[in-house]
Amino acid sequence: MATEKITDPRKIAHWPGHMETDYIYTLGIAGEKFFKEIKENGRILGAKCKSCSVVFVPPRLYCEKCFDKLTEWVNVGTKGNVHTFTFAHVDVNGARLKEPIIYAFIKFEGAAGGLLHKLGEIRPSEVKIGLPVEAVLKPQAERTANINDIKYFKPR
Amino acid sequence: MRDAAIVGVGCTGFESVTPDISYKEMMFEAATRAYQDAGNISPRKDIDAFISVAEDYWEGFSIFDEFVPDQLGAVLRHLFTVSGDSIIGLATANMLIKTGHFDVVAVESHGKPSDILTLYDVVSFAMDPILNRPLGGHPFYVGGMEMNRFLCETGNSKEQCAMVVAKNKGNALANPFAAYGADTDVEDVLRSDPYFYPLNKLDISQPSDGGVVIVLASDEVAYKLNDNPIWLKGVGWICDTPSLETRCWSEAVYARMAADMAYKHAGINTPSKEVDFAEVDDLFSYKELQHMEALRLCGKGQAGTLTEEGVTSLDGYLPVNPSGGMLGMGWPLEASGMQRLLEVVLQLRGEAGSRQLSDVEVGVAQSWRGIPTATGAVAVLSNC
Amino acid sequence: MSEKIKRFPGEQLKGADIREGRIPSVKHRPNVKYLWSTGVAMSRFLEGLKKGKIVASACRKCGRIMVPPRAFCEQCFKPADEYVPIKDTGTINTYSVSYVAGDASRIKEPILVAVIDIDGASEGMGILHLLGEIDDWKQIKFGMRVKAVWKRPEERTGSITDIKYFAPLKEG
Amino acid sequence: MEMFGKKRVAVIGAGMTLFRRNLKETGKELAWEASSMALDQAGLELKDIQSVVMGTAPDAFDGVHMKGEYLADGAGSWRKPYSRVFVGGGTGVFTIDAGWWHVASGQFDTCLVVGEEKMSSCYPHPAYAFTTIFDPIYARPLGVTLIWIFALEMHRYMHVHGIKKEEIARVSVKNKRNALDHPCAQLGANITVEDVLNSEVMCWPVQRLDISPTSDGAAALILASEDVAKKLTDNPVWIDGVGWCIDSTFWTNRDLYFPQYVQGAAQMAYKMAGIKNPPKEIDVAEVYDPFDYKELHHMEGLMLARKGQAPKLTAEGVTQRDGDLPINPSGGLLGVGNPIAAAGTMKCCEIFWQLRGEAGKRQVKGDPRTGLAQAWGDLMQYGSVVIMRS
Repeated sequence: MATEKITDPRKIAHWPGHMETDYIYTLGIAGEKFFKEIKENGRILGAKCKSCSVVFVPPRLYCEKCFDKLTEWVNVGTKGNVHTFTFAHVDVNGARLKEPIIYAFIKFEGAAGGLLHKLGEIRPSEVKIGLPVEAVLKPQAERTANINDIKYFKPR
Repeated sequence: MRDAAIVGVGCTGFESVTPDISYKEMMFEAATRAYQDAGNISPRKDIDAFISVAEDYWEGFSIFDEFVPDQLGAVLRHLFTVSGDSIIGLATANMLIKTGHFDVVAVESHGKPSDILTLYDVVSFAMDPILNRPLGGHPFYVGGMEMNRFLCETGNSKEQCAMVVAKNKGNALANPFAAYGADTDVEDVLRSDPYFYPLNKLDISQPSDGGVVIVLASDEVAYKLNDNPIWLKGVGWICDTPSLETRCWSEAVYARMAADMAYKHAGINTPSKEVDFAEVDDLFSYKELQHMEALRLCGKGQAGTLTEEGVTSLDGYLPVNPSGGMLGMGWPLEASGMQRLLEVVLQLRGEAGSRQLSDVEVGVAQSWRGIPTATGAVAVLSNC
Repeated sequence: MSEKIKRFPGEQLKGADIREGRIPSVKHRPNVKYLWSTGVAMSRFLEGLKKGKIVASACRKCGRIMVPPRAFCEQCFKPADEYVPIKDTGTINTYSVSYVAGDASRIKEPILVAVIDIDGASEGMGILHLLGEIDDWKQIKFGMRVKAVWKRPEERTGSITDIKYFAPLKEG
Repeated sequence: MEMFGKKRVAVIGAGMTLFRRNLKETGKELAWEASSMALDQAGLELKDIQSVVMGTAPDAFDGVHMKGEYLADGAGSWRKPYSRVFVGGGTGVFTIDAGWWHVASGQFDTCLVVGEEKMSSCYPHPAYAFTTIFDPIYARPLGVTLIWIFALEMHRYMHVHGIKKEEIARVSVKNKRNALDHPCAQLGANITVEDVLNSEVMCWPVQRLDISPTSDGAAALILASEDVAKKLTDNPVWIDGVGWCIDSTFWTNRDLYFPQYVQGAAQMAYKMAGIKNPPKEIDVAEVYDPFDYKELHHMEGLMLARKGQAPKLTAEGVTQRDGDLPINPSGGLLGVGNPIAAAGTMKCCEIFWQLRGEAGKRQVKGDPRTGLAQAWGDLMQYGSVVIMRS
């Protein structure tokens, strides 16, 4: 241990800094196909691993379980069910939100996995695990091949 | 080769802020204490390898490894960084010793979250940049979602989670290293502000600054350095999928598999009977229950009931987080696992002061790397 | 094996296509800000700079005078608690001439950079700083004597930049 | 023999992606491509892999905090013991050292070792990530960037030994030419010493053609215990020595002309491998060369050349592929490219291929039996070394 310590609180000092710069992430081989399909055709795709008999949503280039390359793409539709959800009452700085954001994990029938997203057109008291929902997409002209091309999921 | 043993521990204690010392001075303090504890060894000649566990964005550096060697006494010696949880650092030290080329290895871990102005932005920077991060928000919403599904599938209750908070903050009152000891009850927790349903404000650990260094030694030298070595009987670490989209939202698969790995090495078949006490990750209150079940300290859906019955209290037959856990000691980032391990060592040595458990021989320490990971580690320790 | 591999994966894109949005991507600028505690040793250093002094720390065991100062001696692994002002003159240990900024963009007037062994510190104890008042960088020499050029006292904030740069020492 | 701990460790497979600027694949996908290629080469499936080690350098390149976690599934770590080691630029070679202890400890029979970097995510230039490798209080306010400190080191090295720039430029010429034979290379080229000397001055004495490029890419290796390796292959390559060493954070407090930390790492590895006379016993080496002078500097640190003598060996052609001590037959970072951690792992792949006699047009003469790969990192303070034998 240091033998000298600061004992005068006025001598305590700090130094500011940051690690901020811009990032541009390419969507990758599988991601680009997935998001282009949402953007252009409003379809949510999964990718099937033949060895594991699993359809991954979102689709991926490879099966994380067996490492096979995934080449078979399937349309899983835009309808799913709420697997779990939360109401976020605070923002990233801890400030309280006027209205909670409802985050949910949406599972699609016949697929492993699903999408993390928000719920809309619903009151918090109506949200339940198992609730049937469907994706609400932005108008095609506003889509940019981004997860936010889906505005939210709403009850169906 | 027989088991390696922990022959030295050093800790600075944990505080909500540490404005008077730099991270280097914090590390120097923990290291000095640990080397002293390990028979006053000199890092300049007696330690064969050094491991630091750290992540760049927790520190505000690219390549934090650069800033580690001097204050550990590791200049021109064999040091490296594991970007992982501190129990993974311990597992790494154990492997080094088992190669037969290293007798004494030091593992350093610290957290100084008070140096970070935007802690939760840093956490959200760990989320998948394409699939998750564009959704924005406070990243701990993921914990709320997991808690919701966990309670739904296991039948554990929000009240039982609140009991964990009351127990751990109470235990922390007896722990001089703890930053967040408090006399709280279940009602306080349930009435605290809702954050990420079903998580309330008091269900969530707050960050804390502090460092822990341990010294691990081979069986050949352990007794030379410490009369009371604490044996590392088994250690396991597992990464489940990093993808929020394909992981299990109810069970802590990483903890179950890491525990199975550690128990196998330790020869433990029935952990609920053979483990005397456990220190588990409780970044969120429900995590203690979820991790107890994953560690097979009880059956699925039973952790809440055991908590309610007082089984996991200091005077119960299976105390969990006698230190106060992270809810009581605070969340020191990658040092969280070592914070757990430290308590297990102190308890097994009989040095836990007024919170000392009686007749303990086998303790388990478990860690989780936090949101958004599904990575965790488990260590089984024994004093005989 | 290498010779047996027929195809090596990897699909190259054009940088301009990414930057200009012709290829879909996600853009993000993280909000990651820090306020590091300067601690015992660095607080002493910064306090000294504000007063126009370079402060070193000394190890009682090996006797080294260390700059930048630290609260411990990394060689002896002992606390170093003696803080001593050293000189603001020194010798160029090595130098370079940079036409490149941090973001890899090019600059016209080169930045002159050096490691300067500071007088009064133990041998070879240098600090990184800039050189100034040099018309042609070809005049810089290894072993050249230099002296700190300080900001005016009222401009100093307790920062390494309280020294504007080191300039050739006019002996005598 | 008790030489190698509990278990002797073999390399039985290797794979890598192209090294390029702006690859479309995500970091995960790059890791998967290299890993699955290495598995194929070893004749294994993912289920045969018991442990995984990831090597990847600053999170600030890929732009993901805790990127070891983010990349995990691409490296085949699903529900496996997985960890990330990180020692700056030294990471790529250190990762195989980490793989070694996973197997040598007897804890695992197999280990997948992966190096990955996707530098091109970082804008306006990957070099930004290097501006935060410095101390925020006494260095960053000066505007310091990576190239400054290498120029300072290069200059000191030149000054102490009286080395001329043209002697150093020969390294760049050799490595970029070697890279013409590497199928993954980003910057293979036939250039001359004059081209290097006439290239843009970036930070004197560093010129444009003294430097390796920024790149994206991944490389992977499969390690196995002796019993497993012998079942799978007739010609395993053994890891007989590993070494690593770190010097002080305070790089301005030491004489930069000699990399003592590389020497420390080499001594550890040589001792483990029983090597007494490195220049005689090492048949081929992949020496870390992000800048041309570093190849020379590191040859001296590795004791493959006496202090100040590496330029002479280079001038005499000793380090060419057909020389007595071929250095960087792959083309090195100067020629193949420099996706930081992946570049170090690429060097390990190259030694593996050379020792198996499978390096094709890059194969060095004779029948190399002992090879070395080395990387260097942090604030000019880290050395990592591996020694392999066929």
